[in-house]
Amino acid sequence: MPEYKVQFEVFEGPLDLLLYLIKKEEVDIYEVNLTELATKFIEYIEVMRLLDLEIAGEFLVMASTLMYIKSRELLPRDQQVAVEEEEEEDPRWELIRQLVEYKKFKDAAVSLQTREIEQENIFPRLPIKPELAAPVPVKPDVSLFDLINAVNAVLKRVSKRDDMREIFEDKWTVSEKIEVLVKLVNERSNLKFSDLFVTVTSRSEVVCTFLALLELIRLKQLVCIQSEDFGDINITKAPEPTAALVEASSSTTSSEHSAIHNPQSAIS
Amino acid sequence: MELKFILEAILFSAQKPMSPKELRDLLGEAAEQSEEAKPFKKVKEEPLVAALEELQKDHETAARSYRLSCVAGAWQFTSQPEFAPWITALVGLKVRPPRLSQPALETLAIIAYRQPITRAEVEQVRGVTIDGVMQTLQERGLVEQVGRAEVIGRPMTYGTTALFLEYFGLRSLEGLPAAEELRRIPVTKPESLLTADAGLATAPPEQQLPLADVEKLTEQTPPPNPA
Amino acid sequence: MELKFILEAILFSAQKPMSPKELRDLLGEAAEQSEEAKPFKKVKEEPLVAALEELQKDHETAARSYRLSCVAGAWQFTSQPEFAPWITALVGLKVRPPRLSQPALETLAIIAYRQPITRAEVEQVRGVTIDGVMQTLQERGLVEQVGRAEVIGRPMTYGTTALFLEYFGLRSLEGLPAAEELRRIPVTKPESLLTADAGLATAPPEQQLPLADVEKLTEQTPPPNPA
Repeated sequence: MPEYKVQFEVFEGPLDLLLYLIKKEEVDIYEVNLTELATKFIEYIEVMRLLDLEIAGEFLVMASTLMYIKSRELLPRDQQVAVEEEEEEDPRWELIRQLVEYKKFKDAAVSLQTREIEQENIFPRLPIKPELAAPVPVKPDVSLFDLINAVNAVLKRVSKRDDMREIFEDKWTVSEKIEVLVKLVNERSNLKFSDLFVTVTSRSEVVCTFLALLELIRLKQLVCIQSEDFGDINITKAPEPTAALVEASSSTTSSEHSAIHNPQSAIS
Repeated sequence: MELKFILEAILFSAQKPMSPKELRDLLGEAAEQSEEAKPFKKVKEEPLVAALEELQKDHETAARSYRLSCVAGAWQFTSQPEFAPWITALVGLKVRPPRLSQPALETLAIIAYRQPITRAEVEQVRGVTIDGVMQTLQERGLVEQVGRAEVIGRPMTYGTTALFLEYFGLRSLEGLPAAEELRRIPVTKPESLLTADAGLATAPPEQQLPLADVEKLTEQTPPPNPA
Repeated sequence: MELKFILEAILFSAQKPMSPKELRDLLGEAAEQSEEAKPFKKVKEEPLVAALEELQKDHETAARSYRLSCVAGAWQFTSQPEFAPWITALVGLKVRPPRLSQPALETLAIIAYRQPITRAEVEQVRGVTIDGVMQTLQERGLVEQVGRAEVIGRPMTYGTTALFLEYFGLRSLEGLPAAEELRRIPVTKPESLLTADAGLATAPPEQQLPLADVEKLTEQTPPPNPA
């Protein structure tokens, strides 16, 4: 029985076997000598039978068709014509048409198989699920780095004029500066970051002022808003004691660094 | 901003293939959420598909390690097959059902090009019965019943599914190789066949074959269903 | 086949950013699984990074809707920010893990600019205790212990992690906005802290802040441990 399986896999049916025989002869299907083809096909069937292989019904049907064609071919020419006129279709042409058609689908099956194998090696891009920074409606509240940059600028300015004074003991504390800032904001309701440093005299005062500012932001007393990149920072009283700033600060983090993060880079 | 780059950015980030309809819906949604997206609120299907096709050509020309493919009408970025060894090392082997057998592929090809087609018509082209194969193809979701033929007995007709296109990475049935030519060859009606030369018919083999091993035959290939 | 295209294919399909080391490991793994991948079995770090940089330039020149970026030493394809409106619509606005609080950010900034730094030194600059904040930062993987300071008690020193760079989209610490002065602000040794200006000390905030909502503050930053 194993041989049978092998046979059956090689030839998917009588048409397949016929195509194989034609291919072996290296002739075009249209030019094939059907009498010869019939002889070979029947020989093949006989071999299968001798080997006691199971022969699918379709092969036997084809064998009888081929024998019919062969017998017609063997008739004298005048009788042949008569037979042909009787019938609607020449069985030879019918067979050739069928072979040509089958051959085309067999080729199409091969190209499908090529695609099937190729598909095994094609991988769809499954992107890292993009994660977005919260949408930025107008301009974001000032980011930490903006503050650092800003204080840096002031520090630089101050350092030019207070090199000498720096050695003296600092007369300011952060808590004193906090009081000053709260007072200033209450008076003016809208304060510019640069305003804070107009009157400062030492670098340590700048540091205290800055730390005081950070502290007040942290306490949600103040909000810093920068309306344009590198523009001056406006300091205002926090609108609502708590909730507002939590929301506001959530959009400051890194909006200018990356609009789109991937989840792996985010923190959970 | 150019439409094709917007589409590219979307497809680049999408977690699944996107159809033109889904893309249009997305453009509309983005326009409602964002001022910048407004100009692309109402893009018609035609220019959208044209932009996608231009994008596909762009990437084809760039000849990089990936391409933009359209499978079953939906667009996505896919890797070029030659880089499979590395991507396999990265993500593991692609999970796919076993490859189709030769008979299954031939049957599938005939159905794909000639759909809707009855089982008898397929058998006529292949010259063998196809019961087992048809069952496999239906079980794997590559082929489905699509209707009934307007002939005696009103036999079922079959066609290929969207999964068929996906499985073979085809954009549409138009994308089949030599589609035009293979569709053109007419399939002779099975009933005309039965009245013609019996040798080519697809009637149950028992009725036709005066041969010894009919028993064995029926074990292997069950007689076609009367349906 | 060119190395850079292989790397491109890998990065294009990767589910996470890949470091040069990971890429080299992957090339080695692929070479063991596949004959085709053998020629790239042992690629040295240097040509690999050179290929990645060339790739990055390629994509920069191509000026498409995505780019190859290197963040915290790991490479990945990311979409260009101007397409955010559509990508937002695509993924739906996903809730990000909670943002860092202002105190956490400040602490993080101080650590970033001054690392390695002890907790007491951070507290000195910030003027408040940072226990809760430090824990959050460590839990979120932004800050880690990096060693011990050579002072009495040998306290732990802290520094930022690779994830910190990733979170802020920085390639390295050099990419931090220049804040030379912040780096230069003197930090007094922790010992002196307790005796120095109360304003900079780590005394309970109640003592420092004559503000209305001290209650709220104490909820946020618990008083420092006596240890």
